[in-house]
Amino acid sequence: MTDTDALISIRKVKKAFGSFQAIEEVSMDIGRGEFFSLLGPSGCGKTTLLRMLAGFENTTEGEIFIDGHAMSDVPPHHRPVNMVFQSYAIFPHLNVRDNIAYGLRKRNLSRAERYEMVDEMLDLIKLPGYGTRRANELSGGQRQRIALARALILRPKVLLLDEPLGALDKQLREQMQLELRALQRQVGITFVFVTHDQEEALTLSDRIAVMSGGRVLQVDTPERLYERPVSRAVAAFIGNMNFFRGTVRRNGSASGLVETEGLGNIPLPLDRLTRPDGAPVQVALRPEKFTLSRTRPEGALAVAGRLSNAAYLGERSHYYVSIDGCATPVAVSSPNLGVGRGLAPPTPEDGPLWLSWSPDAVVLLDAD
Amino acid sequence: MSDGTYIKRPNRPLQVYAVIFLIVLYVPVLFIPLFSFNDSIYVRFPLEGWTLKWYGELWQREPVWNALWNSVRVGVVVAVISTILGVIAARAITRYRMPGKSALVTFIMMPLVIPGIIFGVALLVLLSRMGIPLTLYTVGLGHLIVCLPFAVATLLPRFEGFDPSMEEASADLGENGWWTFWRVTFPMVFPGVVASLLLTFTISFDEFIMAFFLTGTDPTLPMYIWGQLRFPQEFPSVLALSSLILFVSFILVFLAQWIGRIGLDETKKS
Amino acid sequence: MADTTLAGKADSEADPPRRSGRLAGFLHRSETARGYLLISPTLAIMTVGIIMPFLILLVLSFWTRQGFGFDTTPTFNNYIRVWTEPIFGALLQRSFWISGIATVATVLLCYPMAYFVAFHVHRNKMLWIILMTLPFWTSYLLRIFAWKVILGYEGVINSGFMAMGWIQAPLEFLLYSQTAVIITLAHAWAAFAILPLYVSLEKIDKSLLEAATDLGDGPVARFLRVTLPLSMPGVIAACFLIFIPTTGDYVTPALLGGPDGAMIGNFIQLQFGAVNNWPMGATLSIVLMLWIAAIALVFLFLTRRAQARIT
Amino acid sequence: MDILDQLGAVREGKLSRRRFTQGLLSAGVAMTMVPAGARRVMASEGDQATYFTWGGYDIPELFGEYQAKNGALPNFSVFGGSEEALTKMRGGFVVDVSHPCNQALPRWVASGLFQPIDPSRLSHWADVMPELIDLQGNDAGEGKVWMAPFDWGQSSITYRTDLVELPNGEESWDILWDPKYAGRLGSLAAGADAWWIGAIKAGVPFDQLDTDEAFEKIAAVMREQRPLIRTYTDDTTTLEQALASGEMVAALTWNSSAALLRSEGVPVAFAKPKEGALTWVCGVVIHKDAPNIDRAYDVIDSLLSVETGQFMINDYGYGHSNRKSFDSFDEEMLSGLGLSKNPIEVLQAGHFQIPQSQDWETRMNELFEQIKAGF
Repeated sequence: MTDTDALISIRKVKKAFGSFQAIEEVSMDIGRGEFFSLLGPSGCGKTTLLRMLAGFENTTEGEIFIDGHAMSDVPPHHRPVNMVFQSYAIFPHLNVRDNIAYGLRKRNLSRAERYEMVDEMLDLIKLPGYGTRRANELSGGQRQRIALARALILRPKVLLLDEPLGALDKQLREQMQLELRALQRQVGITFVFVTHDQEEALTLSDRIAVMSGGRVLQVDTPERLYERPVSRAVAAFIGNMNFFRGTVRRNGSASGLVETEGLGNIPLPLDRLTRPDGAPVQVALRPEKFTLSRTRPEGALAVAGRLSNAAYLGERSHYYVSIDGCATPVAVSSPNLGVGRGLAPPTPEDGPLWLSWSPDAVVLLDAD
Repeated sequence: MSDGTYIKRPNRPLQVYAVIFLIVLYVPVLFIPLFSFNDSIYVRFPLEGWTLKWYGELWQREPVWNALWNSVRVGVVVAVISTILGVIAARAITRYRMPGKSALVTFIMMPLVIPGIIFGVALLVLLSRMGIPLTLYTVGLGHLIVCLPFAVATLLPRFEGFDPSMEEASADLGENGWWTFWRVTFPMVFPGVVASLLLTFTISFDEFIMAFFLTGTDPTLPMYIWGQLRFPQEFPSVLALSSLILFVSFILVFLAQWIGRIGLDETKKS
Repeated sequence: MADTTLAGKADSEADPPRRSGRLAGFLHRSETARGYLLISPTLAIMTVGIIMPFLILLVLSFWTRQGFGFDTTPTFNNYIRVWTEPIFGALLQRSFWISGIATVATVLLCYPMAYFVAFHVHRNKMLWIILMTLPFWTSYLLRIFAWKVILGYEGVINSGFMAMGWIQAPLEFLLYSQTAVIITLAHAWAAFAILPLYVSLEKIDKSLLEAATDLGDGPVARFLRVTLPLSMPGVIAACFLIFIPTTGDYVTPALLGGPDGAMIGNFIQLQFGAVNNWPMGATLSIVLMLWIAAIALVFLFLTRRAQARIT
Repeated sequence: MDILDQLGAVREGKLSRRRFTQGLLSAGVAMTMVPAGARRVMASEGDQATYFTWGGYDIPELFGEYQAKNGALPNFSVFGGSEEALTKMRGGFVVDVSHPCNQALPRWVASGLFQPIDPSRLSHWADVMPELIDLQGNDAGEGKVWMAPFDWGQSSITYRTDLVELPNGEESWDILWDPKYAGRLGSLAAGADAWWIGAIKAGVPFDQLDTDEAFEKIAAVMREQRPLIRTYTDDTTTLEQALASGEMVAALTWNSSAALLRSEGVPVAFAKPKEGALTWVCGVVIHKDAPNIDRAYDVIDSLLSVETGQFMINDYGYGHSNRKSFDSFDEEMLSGLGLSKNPIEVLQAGHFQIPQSQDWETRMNELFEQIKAGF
């Protein structure tokens, strides 16, 4: 991404609350029109970072640029950003229309013009005719849409969303995710979205910043985050992952392999073995990258184990397979394609099972 | 300030205002202890000299102690009764469906918005028509009526914020109504009970207008002070007593804060 | 109903269920009855303390004083006197004027303080609240007295100003005047303003303020458009809690008001004391109450309207 | 309106139970330390007589004899004006002994609330000045009286000798009507004093007070005075302080104010107005339902004792009804207080209040209150 594309530039930003370091040192760029998510467990600093973008928290060090302007001295009400609050912060003393029109005060619009804009927004968020409802007559999903409309009506350069779907039930949340994504495409505004729900982040985002303990661990597209995490923390946070200890063995410049505890030797091309000979590494493999079979598969990397536990989840099943040299059983996720059509799922009584995988699926991470 | 958020960032003029406000609030009150050390029976500037004799004299002024004791007795009894009635009423209001509930609440709250003098004279007329002599009990009755709305108002939010399923859980675990109240309900509303006791005691202790009409032989402390305002010889002793009361309440409040702080630290450590 | 199942459970374990009396059974079944039973002691006291005295007061207001007793022939004479003699109207007006000014002053002065504690004090909020209410633990009479010392002829203000050369002779309007009554009332009732104001401000969700800022409001606009409207319940409560009781006050005006500071409360008290005309005193009390009710209703109506206008 | 909610502020009293118990503990310690005196009071409460009197008379110095005999002080109840007291007793308030003054005596007696006093039960009765016993309406027949006279004195002007220039070098009621001192004059608030002074000033003889003309004349005088008055008050401390600070230069007071101010070194004099001062006698009466009749007589006897009398003269500057009380004082000192060993001199030099009817009292008070309020 080039600098000209960046709408938001966060440069070496640090934030301390007293002696507590909430943000260690963060630098990143967020592009125009991007749906960007900040993902991490609670307390990781994602909300603090969002609030710094909005101006509710100042930076202890570093600078935030929005559209090329330094934001340090710009108070929240002068920033070209608007926010959808976690609690939605719908003004209880105003009706829906006045809530949505709240920010239009300074725009010197006639009442008719304002109401027209509000009605357009109400159409956009699919709540036409709700203008005169009072705030306390609204459901959670409706409040969320109003909060969205209230921010979007001001056409901000950036819309900040602080876990806006957290308070909704699962079905509504999924529906709102789709609508949110569609809405973002429709209005073309940069969205910065805070969530602790990895699935939500993967579903919605163009790019995701994974945060933990006040640091940004990785900024990448959902696919790359999943397939090529750069650290164990990222790998563990997004989806499930099996980890194996290993050591890099390079054979001159020709080929190389990783010696692992449990999976044996895994040959890898040198461009993926970026570490020196003898370096300790971690080998990470997603559960669905394993294939489970009762006999040793031909021509594939494979290891034998015993089934210790199984869970049937409908579309797929989870199996936990104990293998030698590995303390924890390996998690395997397998689609139930054949089950029910005469093929019996494996049981612990079946005797040894074979796990096989492709070297392409292997992720190499630094040892911890 | 690094840890100030935008909304909460310090506001210098407001801080200055707060300090001035507190000074204005306290200065008149602090004159009371100041003049209790003044070596003159007249309260005026400049002070004549420092003395502790009023405190010594206070020790021999039985009527002062008598009045204080009366006020304490009335205050304690009124605080306890109004809080008990408040607990019962608040529980009834929050727990049961009753037709006309809001009218009831309005009725109970009425003394809050009726001048005390009207209650005073109304009760005086009633008592005199019924031939009931004026005693500390009549003062207590008057104070009870003034204090009840405060007790209910203090306790209602406690009971409102109280999840009835807690009581159901206790019943489910085999406790009867009485023990459920003592083991579940009471501890949950306890802070409200404490607040109510403190508030009602304070109100009764300083109530003058009703007491003025309803006092018999035993003056409460405010009635006694009222009497002494006209007689300067006794007045410095009253100042001394009030300074002591002020001092003791300061100490108690700060002690409570301090103990609370220690308790907080302990819980933090563990 | 939950109760029956619970009762059944307890019974099945221990002795066979005791038959309860018909009354107990009724109470068990009817929530309303239980509720009223619980609240009845409170109601009884309030009835004895409010309704009965008021009825008597009302009856008395239609009687006439006669020597040591009363002429019990009902008559409107007292009310006619209150209506026709200018002194009563003037005293009522003065009482509402003094109380009104004192109320407005108290609420205006306390609002920033409550705001400060609600939004700018982050640790030890409780300590601040206690600090602000502690002065009210001293006797009200002595606080009035202290104001006398401050406002007096050789008082703190006068001697201070004279020492600084700002004034040549003591300011006499400070004491024994309506000013003195207003200042003292404002000081004495500050706690009754601060607490409701603080609670209503503290209850405001901070994210609403952030939302207002985020939507483009500066501090002033945010205060006017969000904070103030949302704290209106507290403002109204504070106004009522101060205005109504102070209109009937007679201690402060008696001690500090001087000849021009007398309020209706003083006159009511005199009717029951020196003037010894209880029926007249009862009439004045009833009239005062009716006026207060009327003013309160108008005030409520106006604030509702104002609030509707803002929104 | 959610007052309920508002007052929930207090619920924020985030006291934990433990903290509260600890608080109670310390409060308990404080409580046990403080009321050593209070407990004595409790012990004394028992069957002692109840004395319903003016504030300031509820002090141990007046009850040496009583205390010696009964081991404790009587119970006290205090009023600020005799009308207030009578109202309260008519409302059903029962006491043993109360304390009216001569001009109210017939009305008190007429209320039927009091019983005659049998002088033979009073050991000091023989020393009581007969002139003070022989008041209008005091004869209860059979040698009994309604009221045992106790204290007497004058209502006159206490003025700052350094700030007031006497008109023609004479002490006169004109001082309280002198526009020169506008805003620096004070007055007792009770019509029982002030109205009578108005009568003296207006030149209305006391035996003609009950006429409409008298009312008009006195009202005119009082209205003339009102704008000059800084404050009307029944609270003598206020007048004394104002005189001491120079806020007021002269005020209508009783003897005690002048006595006290002088003992504090304030240059004041208690005037002997050329028009004559207002003279009064107060005494004690026994309630008809007095529950402790014997102790009631003890109260009266104690009040009539010489020790009490000396205290009254020396500390309060009032006259006492026991002529022996005056023995230890010289004439010059008494004269400074507006007193004399021969009270009849003083009583005759001044204007002695004449009892009026209840209707007159009400009419006078109502009118005077209106005048004070500016109407």
